[in-house]
Amino acid sequence: MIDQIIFYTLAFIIVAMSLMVILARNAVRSALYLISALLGFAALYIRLQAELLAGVQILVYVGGIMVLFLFVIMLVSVRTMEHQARQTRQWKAAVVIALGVAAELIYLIVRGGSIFVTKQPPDALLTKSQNTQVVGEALYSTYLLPFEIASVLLLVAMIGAVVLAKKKI
Amino acid sequence: MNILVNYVVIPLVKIVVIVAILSGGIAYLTLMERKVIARLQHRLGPMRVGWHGILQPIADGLKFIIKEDIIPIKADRFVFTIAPGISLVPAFIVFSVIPFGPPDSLWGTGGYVTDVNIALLFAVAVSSVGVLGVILGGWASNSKYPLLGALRSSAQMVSYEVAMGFGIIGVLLVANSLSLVEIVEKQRSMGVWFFFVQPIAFLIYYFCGMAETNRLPFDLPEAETELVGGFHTEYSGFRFSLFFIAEYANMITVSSLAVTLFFGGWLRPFSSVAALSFLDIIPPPLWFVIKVLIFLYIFIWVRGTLPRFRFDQLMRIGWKVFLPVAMANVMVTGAILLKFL
Amino acid sequence: MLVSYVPIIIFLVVAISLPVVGLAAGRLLRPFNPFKEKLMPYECGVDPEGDARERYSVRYYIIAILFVVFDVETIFLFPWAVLYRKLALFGFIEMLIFILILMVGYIYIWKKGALEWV
Amino acid sequence: MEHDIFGAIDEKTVLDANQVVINMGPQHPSTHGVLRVKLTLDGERVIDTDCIIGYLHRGTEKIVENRPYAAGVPYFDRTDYVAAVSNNLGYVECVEKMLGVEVPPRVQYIRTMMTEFQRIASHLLWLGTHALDIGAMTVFLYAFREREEILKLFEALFGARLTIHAFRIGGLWQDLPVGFLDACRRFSDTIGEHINEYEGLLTNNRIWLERTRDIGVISAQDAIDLGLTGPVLRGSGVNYDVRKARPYSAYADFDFDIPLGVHGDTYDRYLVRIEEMRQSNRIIQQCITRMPTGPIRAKAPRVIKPPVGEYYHSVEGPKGELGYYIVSEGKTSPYRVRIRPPTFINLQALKKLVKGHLVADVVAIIGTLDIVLGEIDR
Repeated sequence: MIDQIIFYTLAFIIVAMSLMVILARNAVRSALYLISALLGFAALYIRLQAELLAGVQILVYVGGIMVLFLFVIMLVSVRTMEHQARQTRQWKAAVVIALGVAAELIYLIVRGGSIFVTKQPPDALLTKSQNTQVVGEALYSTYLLPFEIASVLLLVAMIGAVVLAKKKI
Repeated sequence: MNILVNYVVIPLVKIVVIVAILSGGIAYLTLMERKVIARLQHRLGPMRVGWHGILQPIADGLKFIIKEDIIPIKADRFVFTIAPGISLVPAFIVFSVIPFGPPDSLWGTGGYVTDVNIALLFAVAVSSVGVLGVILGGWASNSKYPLLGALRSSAQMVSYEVAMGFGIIGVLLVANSLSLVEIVEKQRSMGVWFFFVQPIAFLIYYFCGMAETNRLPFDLPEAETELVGGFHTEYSGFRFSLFFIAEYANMITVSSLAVTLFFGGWLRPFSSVAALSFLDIIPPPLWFVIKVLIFLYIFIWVRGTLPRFRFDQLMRIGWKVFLPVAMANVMVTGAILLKFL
Repeated sequence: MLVSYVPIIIFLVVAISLPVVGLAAGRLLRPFNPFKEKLMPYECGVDPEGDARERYSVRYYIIAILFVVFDVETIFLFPWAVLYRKLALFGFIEMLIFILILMVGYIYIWKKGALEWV
Repeated sequence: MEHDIFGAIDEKTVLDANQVVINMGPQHPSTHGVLRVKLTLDGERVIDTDCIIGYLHRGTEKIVENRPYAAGVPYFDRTDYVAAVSNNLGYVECVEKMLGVEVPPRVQYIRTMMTEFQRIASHLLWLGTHALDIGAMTVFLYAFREREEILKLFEALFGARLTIHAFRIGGLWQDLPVGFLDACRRFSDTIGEHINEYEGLLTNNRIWLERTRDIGVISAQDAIDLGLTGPVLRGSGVNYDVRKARPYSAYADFDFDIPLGVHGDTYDRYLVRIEEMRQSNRIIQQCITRMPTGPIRAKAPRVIKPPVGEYYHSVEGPKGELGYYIVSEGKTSPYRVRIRPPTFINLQALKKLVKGHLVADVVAIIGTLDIVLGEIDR
């Protein structure tokens, strides 16, 4: 019962904040709403007992990527964006995609939980101070290759940033 | 019912006490800073309000509240209003995971508000949110000096956060836990403070901490002789005081984490030596406070001694000195630990 | 344990209420007397020239991207360090490869001068 | 219609920052008064500077032209208001030169000694504010502690601390008070240690070196071309000091060295000024030991009416060559008075020195020029 209340409260906050992100006219305010939505996700992760993920969410998304976003907003000068028309030519494509997603969601809601495979998390996850270890074990044994590939991805990001940002340096 | 008492009522009492101590501590930290710096400079410091200026922080606080609160006409009022809050709130809630005493202290409720699994990650993550307040505050002012200051300080804070994170990994390799309580317990069971195991990690952590909190010699964001006041130039009255409180709260956070990670938290010196058990007269939370005070003193001492870096030099130190050293420290520690496994 | 996060929520509420209460209480006490000159942005006593929200140096953006990259790298190190005793040599080599790959990028950006604030 | 945010802007400007014009001053903590510098910035790099002066203009020269000669002295307390004694010396000696009056040796020694005290005081103020601009706040208070001692000496002899009306045409207001030379000796014995103390905090400090070395470099030739004088010139290695080049007052009697820099950067100028304080102290010590006795006033006419002509006399002020150009028509007040203010001319170098440096360096460079706006704006 309490579980459900927590979930629906968080879900409401996340959805509301996400809506505000796209409705706010000012890019910095959008960023603010996005921060709130991301924090809501972190709380959701904690509810799912994925504590490490919650910490990572705050550290990387709220403390890292949002800083990047704000820098970018300052870099491209907000004023030019505020005065732009909201509808662009892409609106037809956007409607099609939105309808597709909506159809998918409605289908899932109608069919209900039965189509999802639900599993109780392993006991190790639930006991105290095990979450990090479990994630670590999975990451550094089962998912070793993706982990190493992640480093290549980060490498590309690093080099790409420098190449994109300034060709002459 | 038991859960309600254990996880709501008792923590609430502790939170109120901690917030009260913290607020008072921050107020008196400003007095301590002024007094210590005055000593370093052969002056007396505040002397007028109360005996040796003992009531000065209260007078300052009152002044903040009754000062006019000016919002510049071109500012974004909404963002301008909440930015100091974004700075302040993370600085405070970090203290919910910092252990001030052993788990059996305070009548068995534990010398901390809560002991979560990922306490260290939580502390690092939450303090990384504070930088948003700085950027938003500078941006919302819509004025050149604050904006320059905000960009500078956020670039500085994120740069040093990286090296700081790597410094902490060194400790984690030894401690093998993200729980701050367990990290301290580990130092007790190993009989040695992690400072002696990880001195380089400590130095990196502490210097980065100075940079994170915008203190001299890394106080460029607020460099009053260059950027007037940095990101909070346009702030006045109570809103300004929120930024100010956040900075001092962060100083205390950095010192507290330094003590917890490297100097045995609430443990007395040489906790494994029975011959020194008379030191137990001082209760663990007090040991914690004493250690934190020492680090706060060093913060102030450094401020009274050194000039400040220039921005490019500061970034160079962060990225080209601290970061590689911290990375090397992690790998070397890992290699050495292999011998002991 | 989930319930151990409840105190953090309580702390959050208390921490948010502090500035809110302070600001609200201050509103009753502080004067309010704005006029045009007082509300102008500060620019050393002269009228500001142009707008503050110009575009600023791209370097800040590079720093932010590098920060995110290294931040993610640290995140990978957290569970690794916690689990290090179990992973032992295997873990060490694993992380060595991981860090060496990133080192390539680090040396690249160093050589390219992206860490230099020119 | 496309609405790509980069649409209308070509690639170069998307990625490069706009040039931002930012005002530093007149109300800025480290422009040393009311100097206004308009900086054009690319990011944090300074592309161009523009000095706007005149916020403190009072028309001192014009006022003095409408006063009797003797009444002009106090107005020159207020040009370089942190080095009033040097200003007074220049003006008083210029008028004495016009009248052809020779002042007694005791007067010359006292004047020399007090001027050197003033040089130390002015350099201390420079050191304190310069260090404060770069963030070393303790040096500021240390320097002011010693400056305070000098101001106490001034108060004992002249009756005031800052705007002191130090000298009279033809002599002094009063002789040295009882015990004054002992007080001078006490100060002179300790100042060396104090200077070591400042140097201990700064000279070999890594951060200080990083902040001052190779910052604001000016070559000897450029310095001469711009007409720079004082420590700013000597920091570039040009040996020009009015005290040696055209000795005035009693300077010919004393042994002292002129410290010279090599690189012409902020650090060298710092070293030059620090060493100048030591040399000034040497002069003071020689003054104290060789202080002659005798009258403190020359026979000067009661009503000062210098003969018709143009006169120029310059002294080495703490900040450079301080010259007075006075035209007399044989009346009780001068026809034209013009000061050659060292900092006004030294400030010209700012544009050249700052170009290509960062915002933080602007502050260090303004500090190293040791400007006083009272003198620049007059």
